Amino acid sequence: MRLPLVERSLLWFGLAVVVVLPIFYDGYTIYEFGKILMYALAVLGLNILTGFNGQFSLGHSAFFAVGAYTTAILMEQLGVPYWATIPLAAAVSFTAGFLFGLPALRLEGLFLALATFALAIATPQILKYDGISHLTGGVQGIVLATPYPPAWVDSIAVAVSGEALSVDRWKYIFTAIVVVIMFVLAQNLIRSRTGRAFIAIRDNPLSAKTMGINNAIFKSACFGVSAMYTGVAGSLFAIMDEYLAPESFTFAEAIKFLVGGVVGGIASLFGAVFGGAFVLYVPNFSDTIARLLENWIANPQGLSWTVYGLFLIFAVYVMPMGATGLIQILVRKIGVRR
Amino acid sequence: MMAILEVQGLKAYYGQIEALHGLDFHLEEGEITAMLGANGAGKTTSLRAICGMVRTQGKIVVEGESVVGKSTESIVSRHKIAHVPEGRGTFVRVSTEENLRLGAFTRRDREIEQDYERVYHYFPRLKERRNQQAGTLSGGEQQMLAIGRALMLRPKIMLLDEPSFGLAPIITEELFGILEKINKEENVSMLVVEQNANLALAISRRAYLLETGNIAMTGPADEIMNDEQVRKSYLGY
Amino acid sequence: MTADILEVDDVHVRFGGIVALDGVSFTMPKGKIVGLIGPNGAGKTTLFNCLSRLYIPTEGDIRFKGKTILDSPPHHIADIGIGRTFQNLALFSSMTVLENVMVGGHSTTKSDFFSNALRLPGRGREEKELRNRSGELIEYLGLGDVAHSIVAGLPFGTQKRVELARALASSPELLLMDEPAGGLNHVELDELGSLIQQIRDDRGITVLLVEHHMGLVMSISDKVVAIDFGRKISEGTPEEVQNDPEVIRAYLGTGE
Amino acid sequence: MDLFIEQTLSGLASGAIYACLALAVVMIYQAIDHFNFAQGEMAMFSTYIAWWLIAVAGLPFVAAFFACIVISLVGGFMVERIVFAPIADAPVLSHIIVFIALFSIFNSMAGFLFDFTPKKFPTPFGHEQLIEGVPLSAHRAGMVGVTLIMLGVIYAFFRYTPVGLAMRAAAAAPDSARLVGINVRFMLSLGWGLAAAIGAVAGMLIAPITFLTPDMMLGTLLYGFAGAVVGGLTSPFGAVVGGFLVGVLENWMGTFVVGSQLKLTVALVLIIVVLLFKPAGLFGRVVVKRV
Amino acid sequence: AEARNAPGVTDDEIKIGNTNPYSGPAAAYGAIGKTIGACFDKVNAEGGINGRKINFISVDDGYSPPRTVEQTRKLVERENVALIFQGLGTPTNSAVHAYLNKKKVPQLFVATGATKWGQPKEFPWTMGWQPNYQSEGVVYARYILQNVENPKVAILYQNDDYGKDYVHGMEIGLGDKADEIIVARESYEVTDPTIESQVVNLANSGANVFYNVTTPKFAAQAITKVHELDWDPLQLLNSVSNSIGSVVSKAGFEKGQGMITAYYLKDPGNPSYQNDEDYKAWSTFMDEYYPDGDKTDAFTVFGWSVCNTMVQVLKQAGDDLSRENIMAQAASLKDYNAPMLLPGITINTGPNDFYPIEQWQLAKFEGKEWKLFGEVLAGAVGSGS
Ligand SMILES: Nc1ncnc2c1ncn2[C@@H]1O[C@H](COP(=O)(O)OP(=O)(O)OP(=O)(O)O)[C@@H](O)[C@H]1O
Ligand SMILES: Nc1ncnc2c1ncn2[C@@H]1O[C@H](COP(=O)(O)OP(=O)(O)OP(=O)(O)O)[C@@H](O)[C@H]1O
Ligand SMILES: CC(C)C[C@H](N)C(=O)O
Ligand SMILES: [Mg+2]
Ligand SMILES: [Mg+2]
Repeated sequence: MRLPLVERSLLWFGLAVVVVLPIFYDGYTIYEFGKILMYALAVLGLNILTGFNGQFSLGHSAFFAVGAYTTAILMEQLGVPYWATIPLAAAVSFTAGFLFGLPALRLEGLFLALATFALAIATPQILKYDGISHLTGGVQGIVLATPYPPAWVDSIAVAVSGEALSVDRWKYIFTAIVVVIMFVLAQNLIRSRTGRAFIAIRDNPLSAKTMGINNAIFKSACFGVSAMYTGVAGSLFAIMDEYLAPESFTFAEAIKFLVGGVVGGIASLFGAVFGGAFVLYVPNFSDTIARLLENWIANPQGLSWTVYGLFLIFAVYVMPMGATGLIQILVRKIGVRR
Repeated sequence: MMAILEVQGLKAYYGQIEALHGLDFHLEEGEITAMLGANGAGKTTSLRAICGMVRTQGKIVVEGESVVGKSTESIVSRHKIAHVPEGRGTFVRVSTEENLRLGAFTRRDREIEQDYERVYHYFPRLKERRNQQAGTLSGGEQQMLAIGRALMLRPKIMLLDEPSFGLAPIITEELFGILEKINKEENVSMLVVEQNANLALAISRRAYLLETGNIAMTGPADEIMNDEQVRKSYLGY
Repeated sequence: MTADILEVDDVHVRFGGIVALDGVSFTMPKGKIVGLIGPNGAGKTTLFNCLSRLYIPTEGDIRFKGKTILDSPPHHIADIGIGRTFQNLALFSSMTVLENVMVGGHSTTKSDFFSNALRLPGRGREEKELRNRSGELIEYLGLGDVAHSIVAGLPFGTQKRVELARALASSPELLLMDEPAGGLNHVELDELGSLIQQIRDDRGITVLLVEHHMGLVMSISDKVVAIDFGRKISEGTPEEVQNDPEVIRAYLGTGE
Repeated sequence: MDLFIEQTLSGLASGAIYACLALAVVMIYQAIDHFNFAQGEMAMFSTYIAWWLIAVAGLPFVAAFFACIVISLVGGFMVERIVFAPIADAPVLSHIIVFIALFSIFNSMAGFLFDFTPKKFPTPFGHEQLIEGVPLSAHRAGMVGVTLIMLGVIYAFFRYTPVGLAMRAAAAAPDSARLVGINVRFMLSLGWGLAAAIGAVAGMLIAPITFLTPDMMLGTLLYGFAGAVVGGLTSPFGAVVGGFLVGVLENWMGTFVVGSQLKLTVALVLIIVVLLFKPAGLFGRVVVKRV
Repeated sequence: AEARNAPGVTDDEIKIGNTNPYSGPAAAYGAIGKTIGACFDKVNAEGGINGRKINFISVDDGYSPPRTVEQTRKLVERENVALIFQGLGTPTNSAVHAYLNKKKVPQLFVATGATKWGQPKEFPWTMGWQPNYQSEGVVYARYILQNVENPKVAILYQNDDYGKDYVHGMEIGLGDKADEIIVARESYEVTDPTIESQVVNLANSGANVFYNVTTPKFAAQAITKVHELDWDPLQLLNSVSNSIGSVVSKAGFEKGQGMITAYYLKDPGNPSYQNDEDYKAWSTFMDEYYPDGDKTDAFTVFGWSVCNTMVQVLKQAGDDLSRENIMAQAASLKDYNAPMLLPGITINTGPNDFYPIEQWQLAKFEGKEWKLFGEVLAGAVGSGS
């Protein structure tokens, strides 16, 4: 549902502030903000598929890996500059998603869940496979070169602030630019003929067909777009952490995206940002909380996942429709009172 | 005769929206009462309210007991209320016969078997389709199934939401004959929401006319039938 | 004489042991309203599903404007010019009325993926044009008040009208209507009747109407076809079919 | 002995593990119309309870076995009541998040309470070869036997009891189910309870082979899920066949086709190929949607 | 000297950071982190090191490299720890390897046996602790060459860095003949429910040596399955899983007879240490500071021993607690006899030797315990010598 104009502009303004503010920080803080945006993009990818098209995926860690490895391999094997790998990673992950989407077409609901679940489980194994380990680095993973800012960016930074740009800050700016562009494109797509077709297929595939929508193409394409978003996120991840290994792309990662999507609010672009923050902070926060229990329980470190689980349940209780749902309800309540 | 169902000041809500604005109506034991009204007037909502399927305010008393706040399943099983819902509510994945069996879910007596035959006798089409997945039945077949499933309860009260919906004329006519018969023979009280006002009024003793969540008119069926407005809007002559 | 826009030629459909259509043949003259009647389970909806290519006939052919539709995939049917409404409502329940109607116009627009993502100027024009056209249809069907409501909570009869608007949005030449009168009272029925006639007269759309409401069918149809057990049992003017003893026996009954 | 036969036998033996869990998957699917990701962890936790009853509380195996089933039944019932009742109206994706939450909680609680050292879980059947020279232990045979018994019980439950039918109805169409007097909440809770109980049996059968650790179900669940899906989610019989099939297929792939590194991947691809041709699984009832 | 102190060091505190998998697939290793925490509690209770208490901040990374990066950066940049100690796992440590070296933060005594942690030239801020997996593989290879006639080796290994390192060590040790001698290799994934199919294949390969490179649960499964198949090879069990309490006793002592393994630490499950002073000190520590800990779990011994090594380094550093000096002290351990190391095994490091422990002793399982035999051996892969 569309929010009224005032609320919508406020939301956009708030979002702009959120994206720009971190630039005043440096080091770990700005790194964290960058990761939030990166996760938001990955979550958005899943959101496009599940929220708008009604297809379920437990396997998006695979596309995250495709993007990340495309970037890493291009950088390390072919010496492509990091920024130039992004469009290539997008293309490769789109293709991977589209191709996976083709057979997935015939599978619905839980059957698709199994296929994607299997994909997630198989991903680390495939990455480790001896036949391709000369490319993927096998179990060792790949250490990437540091993405230094281009000289002209540096000179602007010196001109403006008097000091050179730190790598962390540059990584954030770079990430933010990519993520904002991707979000705008997603917004355009969703609010168009294509987006309506995605939703129509979700709501009623048979009548969508009767309206002239080629379900097969749109569903596969949606899978492709979704994979592309998550893939670009993976690519940003590789650039940001400068390291990747098969263990970075386990089933747990796919679950992370799903949690981010649902907690943020499925079928919502803004929800993805909330979801990104949730999946980054909450596990580490749960760990902190668990360790605080030390005064009452011996060795509570092991309870971090219990705390995390309780957080999830709490989140669903408070926001059964995700953060976006909660905001909509609040806006409506305020609206009623006025 | 006493009222088996008594409703006073009934308001009903979908989220923030108030769909019924304080209705008073009742159903006497052993009678058929019709409920008429335009599209969106609140007929379906009234029936759903009785079964505790929407959030309500006001008094709803069945057989002398308040049912407000009770769960749907306890209301229908305690008072033997069979509700033929709008949209039929078919259990689409199981067979026709299993749908009927589910209709008798709360019964513990041994006459269930013969009641299948009764339903099949009324709707022979269902017998032909007894092992077919119910979701693949035609619209009208599913409507017959919804009515058959309701009969399987051997109800004391029937709430029928447009029972003739999607039925062929010949079946519609038979249906009202069946309803009348069951009403007479088994003393089942019926509240019938119907667009086919001619037939509904013909078997009813009284009728209510709903307009946008309010009761606009009430009285004996034949009086209503002679009302100018009703004739124009609902009877077509 | 008008040319036949649709030819249904000896169509058979079987589901396992069940014979749903058993050699139905009839034709539809262009620009007319044809009523299709028959007992429950006679195969009317099944025939509709064949016409939208959701089912494939086990035997027989269906020709639209002289060309078979059986080799077109279902999503081309709207393109060819056949639109439909559904017996049990098949709206996009999370969308607003306007959005539903705009999806109905999917086949009349072309903008692709990239132009949509990049908001290229061409697609903006197309989008605006579709929005305006959909808005007009919504007004035409008296749905202006609810244009921006989510369809899920609307009354049944209103949803039926949304279905009609959505079907019209593809600018069909042939419109298939499956029990549009369900849940309507008498006044509403009369309105619907005139609306269908208007659709035929103003827009030149041919209508195939399935309905159990005899008052409606007999008053607006130019021709009526009756089927039973998947076979045609009668065909002709409303009067002829209405008085056909076979139709009375199988379908209408003897009561008034 | 011929490697092929040996791998087939070994596959059937692992298949029995998957079949057990697949039955629990089918049970929960019938009850909630979905798949519970925490199912494996719940089974694992039940098995720890049984282990505790035997190793710490000193109960004899049989007593602990049945006590564990009862505790799991009640536990599953309560989980549904406590955790899911308040969010009954939330969309299904929110429920999935809660499954994930339960997964985390059971997994970490097990590690916290019982630590991570592998525990030995007893079997009443023994580990000796049943027939001299045939590499099939008595426990495996016993496991197949118990799985078949469970299958019979579950089949009868769904086929012949009104509760079985009502449970399916409640899951698929809750509003209509209420209208015919079915207590939908109770059915959901009961489904959870039964699934937990079946899971407990599966866990207690699996643990003597895999050893009891908090992560013993992590991978097993995928296979159980695959078994259930291949067999057809609506069919207990299919689940068992599917479980065995997955076990054997995986071994064949690993031994004769691609080697152990990719055997899971290839086995899963095959399963998906099967599903492309039989989208409802081998024995699942095809639900036709019509308009 | 004060001015040069590392961040996180004050007059009465030294902050030490650590990442451990307290959740996820490797959570069993969390016992190491917990033991170290308890060990520092003991150090603090006894007055700390040169009057400074240890503030040990151990956080969960779930064995996921991205989370290791997040948590490590938080430890370094928010918590201002002086150093990172005993981060666990190869992929996880790899993820912060470059970062910590760039930041010049000591990454001390990482809890993994990969060979790459001993490169003082390229990574002067990173040091391992345990003997590396490859050298253990070499030790077994030499044993085979000396003791088995016409050896044919079948390998079961975990498909990750750890497993592959062990396999590689075996290959190095067997030298030119490796390809001939190794007749079968099968890998498994940590998510595999069982490894039976793999063992069946290995048994069918006609091998007379079974090289078992698995973690505890799978080790117990494999030992059981070998027995069930009536296969009777010489079994070489990697030290990761040689715990009597958590592996051999679970599989059944009768199935373990004659197995060979390598040790560098004392096995707490071995009854022969009951009167050993070293053992008693550990046992008392466990009872007092980590009563919930599993005393049959070899990880608790590991944690205790490595923690004491850290304490030794800090003691040597005295009041000069700059990062440079901490690193320098870590690189100048001379014949340090860490608690619970086998007799004859000591820790030695130098500016060019970043491999603290490089010795092994073989043991054979007899009755209910491992019996050490032969000399203390040096593994010789990657070490400076
Ligand atoms: N699920 C719902 N959510 C929101 N509003 C609803 C919902 N169901 C019904 N309403 C609203 O409640 C009012 C009464 O609807 P109701 O369905 O009771 O009417 P009705 O008389 O049965 O109409 P019909 O003849 O179309 O069946 C309508 O305004 C309708 O829009
Ligand atoms: N997918 C299917 N599988 C099995 N039987 C089917 C299927 N679809 C339709 N049928 C059967 O085919 C027959 C024709 O159904 P159809 O829906 O065409 O009837 P109809 O004429 O539209 O009836 P109504 O007036 O009740 O809507 C029915 O008896 C129905 O049970
Ligand atoms: C702690 C070790 C025994 C194992 C760990 N998997 C590693 O990476 O090296
Ligand atoms: Mg209604
Ligand atoms: Mg029909």
